[in-house]
Amino acid sequence: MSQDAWLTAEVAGPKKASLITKPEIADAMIRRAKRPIFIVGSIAAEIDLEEKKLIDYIILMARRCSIQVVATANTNSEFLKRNFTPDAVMPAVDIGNRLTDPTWQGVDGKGPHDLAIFVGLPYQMAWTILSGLKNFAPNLKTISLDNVYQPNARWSFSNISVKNWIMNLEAILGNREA
Amino acid sequence: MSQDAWLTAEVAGPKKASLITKPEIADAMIRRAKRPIFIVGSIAAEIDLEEKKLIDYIILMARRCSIQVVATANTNSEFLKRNFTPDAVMPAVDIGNRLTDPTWQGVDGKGPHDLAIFVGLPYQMAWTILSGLKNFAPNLKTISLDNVYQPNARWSFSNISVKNWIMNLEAILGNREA
Amino acid sequence: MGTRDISIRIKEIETEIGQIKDIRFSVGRLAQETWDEPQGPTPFPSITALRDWDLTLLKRYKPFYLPFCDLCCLCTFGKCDLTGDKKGACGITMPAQQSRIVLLAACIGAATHTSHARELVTHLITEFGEDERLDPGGLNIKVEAPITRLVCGVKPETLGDLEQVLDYAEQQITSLLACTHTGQEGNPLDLESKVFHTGMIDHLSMEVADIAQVSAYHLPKADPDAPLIDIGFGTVDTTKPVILVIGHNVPPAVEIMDYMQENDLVGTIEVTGICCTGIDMTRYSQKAKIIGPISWQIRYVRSGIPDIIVVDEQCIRTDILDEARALQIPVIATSEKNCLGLPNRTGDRSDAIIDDLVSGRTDGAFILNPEMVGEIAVRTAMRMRPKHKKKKGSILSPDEAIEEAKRCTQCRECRRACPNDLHISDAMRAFGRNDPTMLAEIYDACVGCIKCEQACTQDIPIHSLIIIAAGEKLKNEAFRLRAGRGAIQDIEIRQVGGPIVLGEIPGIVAFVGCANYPGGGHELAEMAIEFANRRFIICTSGCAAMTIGMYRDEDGRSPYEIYPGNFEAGGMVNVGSCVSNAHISGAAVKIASIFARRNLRGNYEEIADYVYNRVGAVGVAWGAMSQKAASIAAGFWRLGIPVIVGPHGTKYRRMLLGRSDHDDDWYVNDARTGEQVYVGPVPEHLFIAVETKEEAMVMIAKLSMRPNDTSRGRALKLTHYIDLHRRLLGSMPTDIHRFVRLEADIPITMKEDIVAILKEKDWRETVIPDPTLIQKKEGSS
Amino acid sequence: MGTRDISIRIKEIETEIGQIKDIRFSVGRLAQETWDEPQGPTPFPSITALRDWDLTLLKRYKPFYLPFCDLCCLCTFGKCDLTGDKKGACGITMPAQQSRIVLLAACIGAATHTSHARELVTHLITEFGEDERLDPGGLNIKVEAPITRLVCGVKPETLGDLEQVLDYAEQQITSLLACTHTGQEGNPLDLESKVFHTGMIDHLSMEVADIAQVSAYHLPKADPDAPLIDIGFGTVDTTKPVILVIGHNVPPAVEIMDYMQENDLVGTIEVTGICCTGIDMTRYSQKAKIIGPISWQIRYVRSGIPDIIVVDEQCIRTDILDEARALQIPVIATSEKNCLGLPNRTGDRSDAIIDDLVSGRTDGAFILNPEMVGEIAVRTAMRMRPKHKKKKGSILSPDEAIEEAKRCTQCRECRRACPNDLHISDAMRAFGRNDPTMLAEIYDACVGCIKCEQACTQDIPIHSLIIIAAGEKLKNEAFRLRAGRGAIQDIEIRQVGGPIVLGEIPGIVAFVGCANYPGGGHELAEMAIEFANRRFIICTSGCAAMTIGMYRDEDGRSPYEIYPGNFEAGGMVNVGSCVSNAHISGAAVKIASIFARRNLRGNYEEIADYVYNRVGAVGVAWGAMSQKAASIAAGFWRLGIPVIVGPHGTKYRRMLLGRSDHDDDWYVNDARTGEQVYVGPVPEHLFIAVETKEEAMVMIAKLSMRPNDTSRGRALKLTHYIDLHRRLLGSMPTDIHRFVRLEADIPITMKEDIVAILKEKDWRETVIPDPTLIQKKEGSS
Ligand code: SF4
Ligand code: SF4
Ligand code: SF4
Ligand code: SF4
Ligand code: SF4
Ligand code: SF4
Ligand code: SF4
Ligand code: SF4
Repeated sequence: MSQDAWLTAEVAGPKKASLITKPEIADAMIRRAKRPIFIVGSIAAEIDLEEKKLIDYIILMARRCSIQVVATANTNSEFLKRNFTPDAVMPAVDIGNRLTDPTWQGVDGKGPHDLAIFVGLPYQMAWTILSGLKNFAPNLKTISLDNVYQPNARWSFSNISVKNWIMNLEAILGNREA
Repeated sequence: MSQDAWLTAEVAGPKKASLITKPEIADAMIRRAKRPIFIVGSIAAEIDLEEKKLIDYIILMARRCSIQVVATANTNSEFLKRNFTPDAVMPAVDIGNRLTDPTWQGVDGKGPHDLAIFVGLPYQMAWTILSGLKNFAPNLKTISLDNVYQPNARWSFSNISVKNWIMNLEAILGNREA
Repeated sequence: MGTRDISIRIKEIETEIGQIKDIRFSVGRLAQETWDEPQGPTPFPSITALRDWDLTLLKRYKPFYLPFCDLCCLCTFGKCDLTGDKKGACGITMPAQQSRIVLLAACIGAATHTSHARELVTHLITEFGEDERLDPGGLNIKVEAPITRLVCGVKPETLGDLEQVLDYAEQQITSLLACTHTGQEGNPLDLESKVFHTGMIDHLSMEVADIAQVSAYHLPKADPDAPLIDIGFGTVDTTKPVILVIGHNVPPAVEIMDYMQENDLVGTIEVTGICCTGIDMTRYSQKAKIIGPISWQIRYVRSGIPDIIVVDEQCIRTDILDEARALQIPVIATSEKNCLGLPNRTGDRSDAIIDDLVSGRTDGAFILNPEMVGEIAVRTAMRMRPKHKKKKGSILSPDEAIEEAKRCTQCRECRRACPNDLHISDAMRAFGRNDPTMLAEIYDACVGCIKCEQACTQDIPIHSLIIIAAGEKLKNEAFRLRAGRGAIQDIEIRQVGGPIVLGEIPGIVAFVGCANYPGGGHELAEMAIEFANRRFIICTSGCAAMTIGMYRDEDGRSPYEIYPGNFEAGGMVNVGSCVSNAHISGAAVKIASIFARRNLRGNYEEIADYVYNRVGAVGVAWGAMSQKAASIAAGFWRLGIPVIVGPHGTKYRRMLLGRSDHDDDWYVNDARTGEQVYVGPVPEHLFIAVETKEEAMVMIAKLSMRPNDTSRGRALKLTHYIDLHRRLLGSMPTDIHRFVRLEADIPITMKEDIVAILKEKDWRETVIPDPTLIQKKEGSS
Repeated sequence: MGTRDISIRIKEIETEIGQIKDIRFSVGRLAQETWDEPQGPTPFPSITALRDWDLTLLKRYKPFYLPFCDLCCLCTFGKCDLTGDKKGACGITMPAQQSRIVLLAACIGAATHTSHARELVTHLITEFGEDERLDPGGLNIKVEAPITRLVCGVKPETLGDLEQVLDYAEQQITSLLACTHTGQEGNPLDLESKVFHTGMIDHLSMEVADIAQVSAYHLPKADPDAPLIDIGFGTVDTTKPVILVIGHNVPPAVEIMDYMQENDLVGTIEVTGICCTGIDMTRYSQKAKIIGPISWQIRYVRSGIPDIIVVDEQCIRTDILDEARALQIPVIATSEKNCLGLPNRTGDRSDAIIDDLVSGRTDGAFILNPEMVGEIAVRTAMRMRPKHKKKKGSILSPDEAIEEAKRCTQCRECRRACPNDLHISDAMRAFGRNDPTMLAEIYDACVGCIKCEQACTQDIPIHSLIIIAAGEKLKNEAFRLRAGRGAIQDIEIRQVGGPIVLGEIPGIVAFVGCANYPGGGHELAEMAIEFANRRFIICTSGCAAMTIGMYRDEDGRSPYEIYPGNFEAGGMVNVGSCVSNAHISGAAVKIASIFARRNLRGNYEEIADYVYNRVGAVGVAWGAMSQKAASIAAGFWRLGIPVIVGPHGTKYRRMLLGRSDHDDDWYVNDARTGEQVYVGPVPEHLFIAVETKEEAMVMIAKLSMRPNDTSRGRALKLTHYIDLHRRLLGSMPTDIHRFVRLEADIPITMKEDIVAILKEKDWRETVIPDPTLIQKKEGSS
């Protein structure tokens, strides 16, 4: 599996995401995190993953693992439509900026987040924001759960097929149940 | 094996060298080439590979596979000391430049070279010249035989140990004998 | 620079010391002494003269860095790995490096406008003389050059007077650029302050360029009723010879139209334009037509419609010659800044050049004399016309296109090259099966960059296929755009000044900048319409102005046909080309000067503080792409005007974001009482990229709030904010308590909901101050 | 710009129209009419005025592109993948992108010198008045400003006259920078031509800066016997208070020395300098000392010796404040271009500032008044001295250092960060075992970039350990450097002009540029000595001048003590700081003017053609690193002077290489006969990076050949070339036949060998023409 960026030109620098080669990796990271947070972009509600949308997986994960959720842009509406109320609504760069502040007490005011899970943002926007976090939030772990390689996350899938993606998301969910 | 550049910051672009994961790859490329050429830099005579120097391997290879040799800088003296006369002596960028010219008839005037084998140049100089060839000599194949990853060659070793390097060089030589 | 003088040139003079030829009197401040406004503290400010002001803003709006590369490759010590807390070989840190790149981009942008202004002014002086009076708005405008007055403390009266302003701009840009050298400025905030300075200089040069051309060429002079002109592919009469001009510097296009006028050819030839030259030539002649913004270049050239292409400078595809060559369209390059490798034919006879172009003996010519270009372009177009048989056709027939599509191997390299991640490969498969709908949909969001084609492993001419699939759409591109009106009249400022400053006109929204839209241009038009309906003042310019025009409501009217061109609530004000952007910042400045009677002259900090605290202006550069966009934005920032960009805007390396949750950041000084008063995060951000048009609209409404809003004004602005948030993002915003200062600020219709929220948030009433960020110096009261 | 005038300012004048204050007469060409040289074709050339000349050169020396990145990230359409034949979203190709980056770098470089010159000239005018006469060489110099005369066609006489030259430079730089904007110039060769133009402007501004400071500060005036001054760590008396100045713009350093003079402190305080300010202040006072080039910053600061650091502009480590803070050394920033984030204290009382600095209440101060800086630096140093106890010590004791080394895990990240691939990890292991030799060896080749430290996974202060391991070497750094002499005298030119043009002085070798050496500075000294011994004229400047001085022969003499400072065969001529480089190009130009009596005035092309074909000058920038180096090189290229760089120079993105095997490329016009004559590849390359000092030396000898060489000259040059090739590369060169035109060209001592080669190569005799590349225009004869 390769560490080639999804958009060919957005190549990885010397410091680049490790590959989530199996779902257990992501699962373990989420499990180990004390205060994980989801940053869910507007595309999450557009992507079909067979019968579900990507956002539906996120809601399941957030519920099962008690992950706080920030909805960027109009993703909020999509969550609400699904009877899920995100913990915060704010622009992606705003949450990104706050995550670089070690004194920020998180969306619920209870302490800094230690893991940020990115999903559903436009590729290049996620790329740049994750670059900000890679460089300026040394204590924060980041995962991208999109099915494309995000070099600036700490962990990311490679460019994988939708089928493979679903398998992985299901596995992450399944692991929590087991 | 990774495709990380030896100098950390000289990262590979979207188009980057395939890894010579086993000596047969290099061997096959050399074997298949009609008019291969060695570009041998000044460091080739400095590098100890157990009892030999790197340049000694090059002389062996050049002899056995009838590869034309360009000595850059003062590498020529080192060749001559070893009773080997390179086919040409010229600056690395000069031979690089000529290799981008599809009408150039090669160091012996008998036709364009189809494979350039780089070895023993300062890392960044090889990096930039190979970048020139990658972009502007589409019909030329390039290999780096240094023990470091050269992203701009068509084929390169990964960053490998000296031991591994010797093994590979010996194998390439051995294969020719077999 | 503070002592640069107004100069008077006398060709010949007799004195006691004899006859002297070509004498120039450069009279010290004399000319300016007819201007009774006292000089402020910072005329012709040096690069750190306004540093305190910048740092005041930057304390609120700290950069959030988004490195677009982990490396620096600016010198041969590098590349350097700057990740984490590593420094480069010169000692630079990642934050400083990002600010440095922003400064470099801003310098390129400001240099571009300044050089453009210089070339234009020099040309106009040659043509009209340096004593040609500046007259950007007739009797309707007294403050002819608000930015120049503000920044330089001078009052230009003639074309010649503009030269000293450009001298200053060039000097500043040179010094600013020097700061990016290895081992110069390395403090991130000092670099940001220099970015702001660059932006200020950029607005200065833009103003110079536009008032020069408006004055000399008699473009619409601050005219709200500037004519409606044609825009779009579909407006071109392809039975006539067609000239295409692309670029930003209008003299060659003007000469084309003058030549047609002088030779009775008006109406027999179509003169069409892309980018700002398109805009500016329709300001000169309403017969000229605009094709579209920057992204229309490939599609229009490949349509085969143009018979000749004339390019000047800026935002021109660098492969225009290759594209034109493929269709045997000759190209004339007219700017020293963009020679295209063509032979310099300026010294040759027109007939010889035309023969060479028409015969195809040469791909094109480089001609530095606009008048010659005028003649040659027209005559060549007329002779090319019969030669271009397949005028309406494209390179491929529809069947050929489908055959091409069938060759697709579904490797997806095209999509991996597409900046908007458009689903090209899927669309290609469908098109191969004779279903063009998906590909035609791609047309709407496609920015015409042809990176897909470049990447295609099968060399399929993807963009051509998109155009073919979208054929009908193209033909239907026929809209009306109000020609760029130029400046805002003093009287308009007087009328809206009060309502704006009190917040009762909810804001000025400026849609500006390039066409690198994330999801198609219609989004921009939708935003403009939304806010016009909400009685904001809408200003437009450049590519954004065109894009907004390329939209129709149910009745077939473009936004410019629906809304008036006045600078008033609900107005849709196209100021003009990119350089006309200075009229938008200029309008903000004029509110302080004309409405509030603050001194402008050399008084930057006070005026910026005024604008920042009182004028609810917001810039939106939805498709911002270029270095010019970077410097234009920076000019707005220094005036305290926030700018919103689309998602691609994160590539500008950093945002300037406020922290609404940091209460301490949002105190102002109350000029009346001298006390520090919490005013809430208004405006919350100075530079922010948002993800979708919905988010953008909510952000526009939010960023239009200002500390000086009256309760009535604030209630109105809150209504828009809450309403849009509910409608577009699906819920009440959770930060309302930060924007309500007094009970009276609460919109009546939403009172109950809001009061509940305020209670929950432990809200307490505060006061509305006379807001300023400037600490009065000791001694002054 | 061609009509910019000499101006005379009159403070007050009574005329019939009344009394006018502050009047400035700008008299057209009047002042210049006292200069009887006729104006040439291109005074104040626009950015394409010399395009034909550039393209003539570029036809011979085509760019060989070495992309340093596959991508472009200059606008938000990107990043764009430009590999192979892919174009960016703006249409740009990989070759054009590389040339564009070169242009950007050159613009930064030229802007830096121009802004430097502007700041300096403005300061000197404030101090000495605009009527201060320019006097760069007393009676020995009539052609006071060869580059200015050549480029601008004006003859500056006073400081004030230099302002118009800078106006022009700033205008050109602004336009050139604009060309790098997205969608501007996209033709690679046109971009290269613009690079050349930028380089020409750079030399112009350098000349302005240096003649201004030489004149106003009375620096050595073209003095071959400029004093020998101290250079090196070991020359500093650490028992005294020590001031360190770093940078390029000398006024604050001058004021430091003036303050000491006025207060009888000379001799009680050490004033030490790094980089060009170091050089320039030793031109002002021979009591001042130079520590070393740019790469000495970290090692010197970490030695703890300086009591205060004063920085001005350019090539200063951007982390200087962090490094200084670690040793509690206060820092004064003195340039608007490099504020370091420090508070502006220009308005405060000196006493208060000194108290704050000494007490450590503040890390440093930003002070824009050089005179204030002079006082504060001196007084602070005196008060800091007792506070800095461990003056001679470093941060770590030797034992502590070894403990640090033991922590090394052999991860090799340091080596992977080191630009020179130094074997740091091996050395670290040895040092951990108490063997400092390897680490001390690294010191010799280390450029002090501390990238190793940045990368170290164990946070070992690697560079400090290197310094400790090399402790004795540092202490022994005590050498003598001839202070920068400034320009070359007219009489010197007259004496060497003939021999140079005939080839009988084998060449002028200019060692210039930064200290990014691939294998240590001694290589540079060895080269300089080799060619001085071969009776070339050696010119040095900037960091290269220092590096050459930091070398001793067996008798303990530095090259400046061995060789005379005269511009003559075997001379070792330190012209001065970076801006003094203009005297090197100026000398080449003066050969054409003074010796050959060609008109200089506004006559660039003819003079460049003269220099290119006749003056065997070669620039060597062995450690070229910066953007300034790029623009300086470009200025030499346009004059036809080839430049050799070290291996890091391939990162400048492209070479300009000739093809010796393309016979057609090497014809010149014979001005006597009008015929085309083959002259061989002389000089073979215009810009080339070589790999080792041996290769460099052979290349210098080779590139010193010119078409105009007489047989005697050519035989001499060939002797050097062949001799060096044999000695350093081990064999006879195989291209001798290309350089022998007549039998008489063959060096007698090598006759047999060469004749054999010529025979083998089918050599045929040709003629020695009166060479020129300029095609005479029809009509002229
Ligand atoms: S400018 Fe600084 S960070 Fe950039 S390559 Fe040069 S040394 Fe490295
Ligand atoms: S031309 Fe259109 S579809 Fe192709 S890459 Fe560009 S935006 Fe995407
Ligand atoms: S790059 Fe070309 S072949 Fe590949 S999917 Fe796209 S259109 Fe098809
Ligand atoms: S708006 Fe942007 S793309 Fe359009 S013309 Fe202006 S700078 Fe160019
Ligand atoms: S900054 Fe841009 S050009 Fe430089 S290495 Fe990074 S992506 Fe490449
Ligand atoms: S300048 Fe051109 S090549 Fe560079 S990122 Fe922008 S569009 Fe791409
Ligand atoms: S400081 Fe010296 S050893 Fe360390 S990386 Fe730089 S050159 Fe190499
Ligand atoms: S980086 Fe540090 S730990 Fe690693 S090898 Fe170098 S000195 Fe040792």
